[in-house]
Parts: sequence; C-alpha cells; structure tokens
Amino acid sequence: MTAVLEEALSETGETSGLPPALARIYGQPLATLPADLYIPPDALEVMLDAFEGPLDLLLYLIRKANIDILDIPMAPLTRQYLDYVETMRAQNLELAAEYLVMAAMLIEIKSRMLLPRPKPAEGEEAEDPRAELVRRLMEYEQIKLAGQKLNGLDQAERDFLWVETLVEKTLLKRYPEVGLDDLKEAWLGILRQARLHKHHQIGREELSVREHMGIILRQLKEQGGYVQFETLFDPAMGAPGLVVHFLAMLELARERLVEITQTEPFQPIYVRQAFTSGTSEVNYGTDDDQEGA
Amino acid sequence: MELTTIKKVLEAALLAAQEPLSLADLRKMFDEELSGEVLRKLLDKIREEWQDRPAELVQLASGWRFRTRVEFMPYLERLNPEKPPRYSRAVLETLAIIAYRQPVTRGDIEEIRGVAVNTHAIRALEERGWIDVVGHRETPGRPALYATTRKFLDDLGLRSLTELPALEAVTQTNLELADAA
Amino acid sequence: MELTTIKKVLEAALLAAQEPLSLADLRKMFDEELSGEVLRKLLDKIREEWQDRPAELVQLASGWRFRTRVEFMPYLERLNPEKPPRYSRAVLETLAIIAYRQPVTRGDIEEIRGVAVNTHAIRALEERGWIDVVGHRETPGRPALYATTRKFLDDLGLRSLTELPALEAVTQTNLELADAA
Repeated sequence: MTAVLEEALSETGETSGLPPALARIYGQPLATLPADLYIPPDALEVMLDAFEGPLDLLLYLIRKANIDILDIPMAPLTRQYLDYVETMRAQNLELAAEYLVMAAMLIEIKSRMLLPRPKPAEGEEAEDPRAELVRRLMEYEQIKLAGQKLNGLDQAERDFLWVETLVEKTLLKRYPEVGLDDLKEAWLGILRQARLHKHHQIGREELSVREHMGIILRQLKEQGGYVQFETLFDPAMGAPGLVVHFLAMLELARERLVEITQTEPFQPIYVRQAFTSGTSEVNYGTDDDQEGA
Repeated sequence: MELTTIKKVLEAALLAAQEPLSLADLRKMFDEELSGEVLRKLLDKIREEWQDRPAELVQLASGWRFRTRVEFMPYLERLNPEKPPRYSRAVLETLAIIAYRQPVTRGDIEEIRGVAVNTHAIRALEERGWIDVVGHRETPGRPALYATTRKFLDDLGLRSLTELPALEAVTQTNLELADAA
Repeated sequence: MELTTIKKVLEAALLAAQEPLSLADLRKMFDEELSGEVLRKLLDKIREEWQDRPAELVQLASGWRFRTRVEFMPYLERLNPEKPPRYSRAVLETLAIIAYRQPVTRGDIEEIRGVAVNTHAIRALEERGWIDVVGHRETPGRPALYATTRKFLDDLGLRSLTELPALEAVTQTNLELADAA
C-alpha cells in the first residue's frame, strides 16, 4: 500500500510546481519550507505515541508552521505528513490504516488544487478542495480542547471526595408498626382461639370505663396511693367524663383494685390502692413517694 | 503547617472517610511528625466544635469517624424506608388484651389467650413505653396490673381508648368470616 | 418542627448521603409540607455556615451533596494508595465527543477523531458510570447510541449539560493558544 502511495506522491510531486513557488501562503509565493515546519524524523518517532491519529498529527504540523487553518498550503503540509508516515514505516512501527487513508486524502486534495477549477455558477462560491479537511480539522481541534477543559474540571475522587458520615443503623431501635387493624385482628384471633363469649366483646362504653380505670389507678400511684375521693374528679372532664370516671371507680371497687373508705357519715371519703394497705402506708404525704413526679 | 490547617485537613479526611481512620492513617497525610498527643488534642477540639452539629466524631475500635447522631436517624430512614419489623402474634395479642381489657394481670392475659404469657412480649411492650404497671391486684402474689399509656394512644394516633375499633358488633357471622379470611 | 431543627435534619441527611439528595428526597423526611423556596433558603444557609470549613455543600445534576474542598485533596490522597483514574487523551476526547454531541455511536466518534474507536476508552467510561447506552440508531447493525449520565455531571460538579465548558470556535488565534498551553 505504501508503494502505491509513494507512486502517487511522485506523480503529483512532479506537477506540484516546486521552486520557484513551493506553495502560496496568504497569496505570497513560498520558495522554501519554513524552518520550523520541518521535524526531524527521529523527533517524530519520539512523538509517535503523542498523536491521537492523523488529524492530531496534521494539527500539530499546522501549528508548528504557524499557518492559517483556513488557508493551508497543501504541498509542504503533505510532504511533512508523508515524511512522518514514511519514518514510521521505516521503523517498522505499526502504522494505523487511518494514517494511510489520510495520506491519500492529502495527495488528492493537493492534486485538485493544481487543476484548473471550474468556474462557479453565478451566486455560488467556488468549492475549495480543502474544505472538508479543514472542517474535520476544526471539529477535531474543538473536541480536543473540550477534552482538555473537561479534564480541567474538578473531578470526584481526583480533586475532591464525597462526604459520607457513618449511619450506624443498629443504634436506632426500630419498632414494629402497629395499626388499629392489627389490634382488632389480634383480638379477633383471640376470640377464635379461646371461643370466648359475649362478655369479652367490647364496646365503646366499656372501653371508656376501662380507660378511666387506668387513669384512676395512675392518679393513685402518682399521689401516694391514698387520696381523698373528690381530688380524683376534675370538673374539667365535663358531665359525661365525670359519670364515666365514677363508673370506673365503682368498677375498680368491684374488681377490688381500690378500697373506698369513710370513717363515719359526712366525713371525707378516701380512696386507696388495694395493695397499699401494707408497708407503703408509712410514706403517706411525703414527696418521696410520688413515683410519677 | 499551622495547627489550624492540620485540624482542617483532619476534619476533611474524617468527613470523607469510608472506614474509621486510625492515628497512624491520619499521620500519613502530613510531612511533619505529629505526636499522638497533638493529634488527640486536635481530634478533641474537632469533637467539641461538632457538639451542636448533627454528626459527632466518635472513636471506634479501628479508629475515628464522623457518625450521624442517633436522634436524626428516624428522619434519614425515611429516605430509604426499610420494611419495618413485625410483632409476633403473641405480642400483638398481649397488647390487644391489655388495650381492650385493662387493667389486667398476667393471669388475666393467660386466661384469655389460653397459653402461658410470654415474658418477652410484656417486656417488649414496656420498653416501648406502650404499657405500664398501674397498680397491683390484692390477691395472693399481688400481681401487677397492666394498662396502656398515653404514648400508646399517641403512637397509634388515638385521642382516647374509645377510638379503638369497637368490637361489640362481632357476631357469630363475623367470626366465621374472619375465620375464613 | 422549627426551622433550625429542619436545617439540622437536612444537614444530617446531606452529610450522611451516599448519593446527591434532590429536593424531593429531602422533603420526604418531614411531615410538614416544605416549599422549594424554604428548602432552598435553608440549604443556602447551610452552605454559608460551611464557608470556612473543609467541606462544601454543592448543587449537582441529581441534587445536593457535601464534598471536601479541592485544596485538601493533596493531603487526602495520601490516605488512599489507590490513585484515582487519570484519563488518557483518547478517553478524554471520546468523553468530550459523547458529552458535546450526544447521543453518538462509535462510528460518530471514529469520524470525529479520525481513528478507530478505542474499546478500552468506552469501557473505562462505562465502568466509571459516566456514559451509558441510551438506544440504538436505526441503521444497519443498529449501533449503540452513547450518552453521558447524571453521575458524570455530579462527579464533575455540574448541574446540567448546559454547564459544560463552552466549545470554542477554532480559529488561528486559539490554535496558537493551544500550542502555548
């Protein structure tokens, strides 16, 4: 394939019009290659890995020569490029096919530049044979710069770390959720199991009495287990509340959970926790005994 | 390097650490030799500075790390809700009996459920603050009387026990239906 | 809940997060309805409070997250013997093409770069979670179409693709500039 290229090169080289004008740069004839356009082959070799492909190499050559990408002098550029390709071939370096394709493209452009161009139709611009190459070079340059800019952004793990404090889940005791339906289901389950009867069915009234039974027992506990009857009734409960409270008191007495005593008629009535008849009596009236406080 | 800068570097490292960092790890970040004493003082200083913030610097077996304070974890959990655990039937039935029949003793619960009371069930409910002892029944052994607490009502979104589902309407038919379910 | 408490909960969540948290995520933690405006104000307040601390709260494509400030990285690096990936030009150019021209096929990438696509480059970017296949082009062979992910934006500190560095119009001037760089 290289042989074919060389042949192509020698053919077009003949017609490329070497001195006096090597190329025309910005309309000025260029008699000799600019010194910095020439890159010694051994330097090219060193740079082999530095190029990302033929477009990258071309951009490098264009930049080296400090020429306008919009007005590329094809002859010197093509020669430089082919020198590079030839060096790689001579070093037996594996040459990617893209480099050869590009060589062919450059030669083609160069030849078309030499041919007389057909006069453009009115209102149309003459097509520059280099247009497609220039478009690709510019697009590649743009992407190359974009890649560098992306690399310049602060990057996770390279330039900063994410903050992540430890969440020790075992520290938090997770409680099961219980809904009203769960309670109802549980109760129904008990009924099924135990084949319980009517007295275990529960209505609102019974529940409110039971709630007040708990309230009274708690009040007694908090106040030392022995209090005057009236103090257990808060007028703020309203008439229905007071009635339920009273029923709860009677139920507690019936279940022997409290004792209600009165030494003689018209004397204060006292309520005591049934079990407080023992040792805790000693502490009546002292603050120490107020467990709930 | 100034101590305040060293402290900032330590703080940054501990905030980003995925594993606890030992003093030896922390030392690696600096060119200067840092004594254990200096490091510890700086870590104490950081810990102090974080006293009112939502994470805390803790020393674990393998080193130091920032840990989210426990009180914020219930909120964080809502971000990745896990399936909540479930109470066993024994616990739920015990709770139902205490809720509907309070105040009751273990003996009452045993009688109603027909099986010995699971001590674990009572303890679990007590720990949760849903039941407590409101008195003792004046019978031999003076067994404790259990009732539900205000917290139980709050947690279940009830204003009063009367808002528990009433079961007066349970008839033989309902029971059969429930049975079939 | 008081605003100061809400702010602390937000801070706790953001410090502990394993992913950026969106406003919708953050809202999930509270019973009360929080407007985007209130949340944003609180987040701004947190950001201010962290101004002199070694981490910063940033807004990214998928939400908010704390990250360590870049000036601390030279020290933090020493903790982790595994160096983070530094991408080759091939990878960076492939990434740039996908980021700026998405969705693209391998063929498109090849066309722009002028060389066969490096399979390793694509795989490295996929493994990092920065690109993925978003579809297939309806042409012979149905080639995969690649696009960048949210993680790509998050990891580069961007809120959206519009925040990518602007593409430069290539002229003679910046060719020289690029050379000097």
